[in-house]
Amino acid sequence: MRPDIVRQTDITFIVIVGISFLLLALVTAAMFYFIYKYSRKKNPVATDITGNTTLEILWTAIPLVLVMVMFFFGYSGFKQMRNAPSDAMTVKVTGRMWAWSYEYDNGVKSDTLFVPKGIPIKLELSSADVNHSFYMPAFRVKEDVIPGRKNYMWFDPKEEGRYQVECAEYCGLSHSYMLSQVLVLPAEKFNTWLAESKLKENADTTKMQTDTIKSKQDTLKTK
Amino acid sequence: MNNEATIGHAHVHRDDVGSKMGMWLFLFTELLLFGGMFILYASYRFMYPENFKVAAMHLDTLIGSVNTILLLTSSLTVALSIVALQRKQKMFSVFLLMFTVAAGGAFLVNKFFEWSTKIGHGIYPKGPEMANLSDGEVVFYGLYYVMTGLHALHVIVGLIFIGFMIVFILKGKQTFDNHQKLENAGLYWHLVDIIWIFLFPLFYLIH
Amino acid sequence: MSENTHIQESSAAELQHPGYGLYILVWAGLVGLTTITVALAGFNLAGLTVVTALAIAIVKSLLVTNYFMHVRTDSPIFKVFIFVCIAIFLTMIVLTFFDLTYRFPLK
Amino acid sequence: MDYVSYLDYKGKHKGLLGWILSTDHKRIAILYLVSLVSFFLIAMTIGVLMRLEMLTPGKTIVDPQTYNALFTLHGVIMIFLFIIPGIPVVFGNFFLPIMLGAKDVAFPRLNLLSWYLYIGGAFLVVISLFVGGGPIDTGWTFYVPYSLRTQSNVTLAVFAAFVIGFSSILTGLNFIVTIHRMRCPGMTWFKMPLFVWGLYSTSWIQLLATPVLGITLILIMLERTFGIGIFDPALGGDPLLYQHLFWIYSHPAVYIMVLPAMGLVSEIIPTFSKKDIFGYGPIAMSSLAIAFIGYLVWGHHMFSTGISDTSRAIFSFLTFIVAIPSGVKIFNWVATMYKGSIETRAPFMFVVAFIVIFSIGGLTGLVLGSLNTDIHLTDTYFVVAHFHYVMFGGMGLLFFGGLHYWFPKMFGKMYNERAAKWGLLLFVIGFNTLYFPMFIMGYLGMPRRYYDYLPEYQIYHVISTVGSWILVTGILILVINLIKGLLSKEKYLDPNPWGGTTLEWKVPTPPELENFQEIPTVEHGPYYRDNLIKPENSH
Ligand code: HEA
Ligand code: HEA
Ligand code: CUA
Ligand SMILES: [Cu+2]
Repeated sequence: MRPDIVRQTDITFIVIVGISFLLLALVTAAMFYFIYKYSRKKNPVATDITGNTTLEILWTAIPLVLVMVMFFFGYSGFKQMRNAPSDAMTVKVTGRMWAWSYEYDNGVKSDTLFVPKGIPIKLELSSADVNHSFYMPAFRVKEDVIPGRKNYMWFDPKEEGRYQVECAEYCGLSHSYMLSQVLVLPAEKFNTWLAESKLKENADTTKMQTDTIKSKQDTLKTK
Repeated sequence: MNNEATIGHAHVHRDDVGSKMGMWLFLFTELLLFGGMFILYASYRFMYPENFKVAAMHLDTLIGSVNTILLLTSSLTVALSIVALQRKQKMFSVFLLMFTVAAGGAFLVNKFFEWSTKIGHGIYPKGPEMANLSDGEVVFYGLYYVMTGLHALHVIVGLIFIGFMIVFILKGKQTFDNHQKLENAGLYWHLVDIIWIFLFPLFYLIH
Repeated sequence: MSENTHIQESSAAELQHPGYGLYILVWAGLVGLTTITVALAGFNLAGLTVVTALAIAIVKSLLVTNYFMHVRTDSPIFKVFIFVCIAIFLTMIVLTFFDLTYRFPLK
Repeated sequence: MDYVSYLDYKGKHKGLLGWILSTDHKRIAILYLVSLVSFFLIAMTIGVLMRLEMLTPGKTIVDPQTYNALFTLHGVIMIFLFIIPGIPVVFGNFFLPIMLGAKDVAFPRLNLLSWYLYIGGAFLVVISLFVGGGPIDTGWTFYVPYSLRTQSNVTLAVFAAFVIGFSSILTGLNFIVTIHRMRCPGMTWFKMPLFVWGLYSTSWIQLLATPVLGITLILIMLERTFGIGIFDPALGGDPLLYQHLFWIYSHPAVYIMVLPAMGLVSEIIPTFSKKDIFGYGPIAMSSLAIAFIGYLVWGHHMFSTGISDTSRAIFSFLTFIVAIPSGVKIFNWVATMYKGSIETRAPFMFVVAFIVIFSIGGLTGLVLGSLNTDIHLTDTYFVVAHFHYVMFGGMGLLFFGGLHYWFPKMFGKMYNERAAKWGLLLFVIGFNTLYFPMFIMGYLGMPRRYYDYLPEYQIYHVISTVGSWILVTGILILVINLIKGLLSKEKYLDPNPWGGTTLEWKVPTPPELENFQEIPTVEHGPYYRDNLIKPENSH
């Protein structure tokens, strides 16, 4: 069984929010109860209590255990995110202001991420200009795209469909328009697409910007 | 930054320890200012070990060593000037401080020639030589200019402080039983010295 | 906790500065260490170059702080301060290197 | 009356000069208060404009470039000009010396210089909007390489932040020396009010973390001006090192924001519970612990940037640890109310709201501290919600709480308490309507710093925007109420309206120029009361 990142992430979220909610409820309830029970009217003179070592130890130790549980959930999910399965297919992703482009092993380029259903995809991320971040909310994964570095991430397209890709690291004027899509196709359909695109010389690739930006000046006229 | 807290019309008791504490805390901020640069230096050295060695070869160890001795000696004379003042040898104290100023000045002159040579060779940001250098060397020289430049700026500030101290001693504002300002100026100068003690091996010696 | 109670103790502690002799001795030590570190740079100590150079620099700075800056004889609170400051600086470096070391694995 | 209050005192200078040249810590505090509140209102107005823009997808009121400049300015002003100086420079300046039984801070002139640096920095921010490439559009984090490439006036803006940082350092330095050297006879470290402990911890962060930001900002300026290669990836630099240095400061900075607020909570709760605080030692030490551990967790802002997996795990682990001392504080505060004799006056209600809202913010911080959830949530509105809960609902709320608590002491005037409570209620309702939907849309994948968004998020944006209007109403009520109190002719000279036990309640209202005719001597802890019932199990 391949690890299920989406599920893992949602479980971690529920665990942490669950524990948090209980603690919050406890604290809030206790506070309002005290305010009601020990109001000036009901309890005109306060009792001189200045501390209690047992309690201090308890409310240091118990939260410590709780956060270790949280850490454990987060960490084990994270390890899966970082270990791409060995049978993953690799796609190169390039971010530039303000578009994504994808390149497949056979040299086909595209501006929509076509992937075959059921095969894990490893993405190699690089940037042509400034920082971006490749984010697919539906798959609960994101990784920044940093110039001068190669980052990676992987995901598991289980269901056919269209999913949103967003740029999540602020990158200037059209940051919010730096969107793209993942198109999960049945394996045969994907293979046909890949082969046909190879023949058609990037036919499915709408107006790719191929100029990598070399000079430092003028790349970023934001006005 | 003064030991006399004057509010309205009343004087709070002079607090030398408080004043010194203030100075030390200020030195910590200076230390962490350079600390940020040292973190960068360490990181880039780690990323580009070979390039750093190559680049360091091109710095003049002799100038660096002479400058180290100059700063150490100027630190000594500041320390001595405080003793002299405590022993009521006012003019000797002034003389020692003047020596410090001279040594600090000589340090800056050396630095000036060192930078000019490098710039003469086209090694400066956006300079003609830079395009031929590896990434690591470019970063090395970036750090070199920023760190030694920042340090030189501190030398200048330190010299101004010490200049003021000379005036204060001559005017009798810093005396054998009231010399916290001189102590503080001294502390600052020693810090400048300490920073150089680290800059020197990091830039000139690590071949 | 007595370093403050009130502000009276000012200069008494200050007066026991060492004499000229000690300072000159410290200076001689510093110059000596400088010579050593420059001389060592001529040899190829491989991985040890950085370590020795930094070790010598640390010794030198200890001399300066302890003697020229009187930390040795001052109130211990200054030692505590310096310790805190250095400790925090070192944690910054160490934690940064947890990233770098594993990001650019050494060959 | 045999004393002249600091408000009426006539010194060398008259009128306005008597304020802007005064080295009296109380007058400096008022200077700060006025300047801070002005910037706060400006930045809040920008916030409301941003919400208006987000009401509908596409263009609502401004174009993208303006929006990018707006959130940057909103962030920069809120962070550097309001929330970081915030409580220390206003209430710290005013009350620290009084609470310690001192006549002033250790370096009064340096204190005034700090204010000038603050104002100078603010002035530079304003200038940066109109010269060069126009308003900065990088976000308050100034990430490279975008900040090196953009045409907007980053150089001047980061210089402004540098100057303000310097002001912050000097305030921290001043407070540390004051706390070490100026405590009155009998005031040992563990008899200091907890607000002072909060300030003490904060000051150390200001002192030791700010310089790292300072040098980072200077490097950006140098790179932009001279093309020196330090961070620029085109010149061999590493953009991630910039982020390391930035967060080495900016994470500890979030504790600069919240520790003084927590100190204030520790003042207000015992005052209105009419009893000693529960767990003085643990609360004091947890401030130091937060300050120290706060230096170790900055990497949690970089979980998705491609730093090494090892360091992500370490930073996540440490992030969870830093939550423990915050929890200790919360539990001790609630325990203080146990068997108290609680008066639900206005300042106390601010604290009640604080405890709930801050806890929500802090607990969602745990979601972000956890590795896999953060990777999903980082740079989404979930983060925006988190930090508004902790910053605005934490420090911002307590800033108002502090104003209501110390208002009579500072000005010798009183506000209408009913109005204050109504304002607070609207504040709380508006606040949650505004920010809670952001958690949801964050989890659904709405990235932050987005000028435009996909239609499926609109419903949350609409709720949120409506919330901002309710919040505005609440804040307007609070502010107008205070201003009306201030302007009223009626004097309010009760030195101790709430029955507080710390030293500031033992001096006349408003305090006189040098606080004390005679330096007091302290015998008991700060919250000691001798009229309490002894607990049954105490003998
Ligand atoms: C006042 C400011 C403030 C405070 C106090 C905090 C407090 C905390 N913050 Fe927050 N944070 C910010 C301001 C603040 N933060 C800002 C401004 C950002 C975004 C910056 C940007 O990118 O622009 C941010 C971002 C941020 C991130 C990065 C998100 C991202 O970009 O991906 C993370 C991740 O770990 C985080 C975590 C935490 C944690 C764990 C705490 C903890 O300290 C919280 C501790 C408190 C509690 C836990 C609640 C009380 C406790 C209990 C009720 C009981 C105890 C319970 C247990 C321990 C289980 N914060
Ligand atoms: C203390 C900190 C603080 C506070 C109090 C606030 C307050 C508010 N903020 Fe926040 N905000 C930040 C700090 C803060 N913010 C930071 C650091 C960022 C990140 C920036 C970045 O990404 O770089 C941010 C980002 C941020 C965003 C995300 C932008 C984006 O990512 O696209 C949004 C969006 O809604 C927002 C909204 C608001 C709103 C509506 C308020 C409201 O609370 C405002 C309520 C306003 C009022 C109640 C005004 C009342 C008064 C008047 C109207 C009277 C005016 C009168 C005169 C001027 C005389 N803020
Ligand atoms: Cu690309 Cu944001
Ligand atoms: Cu943080």
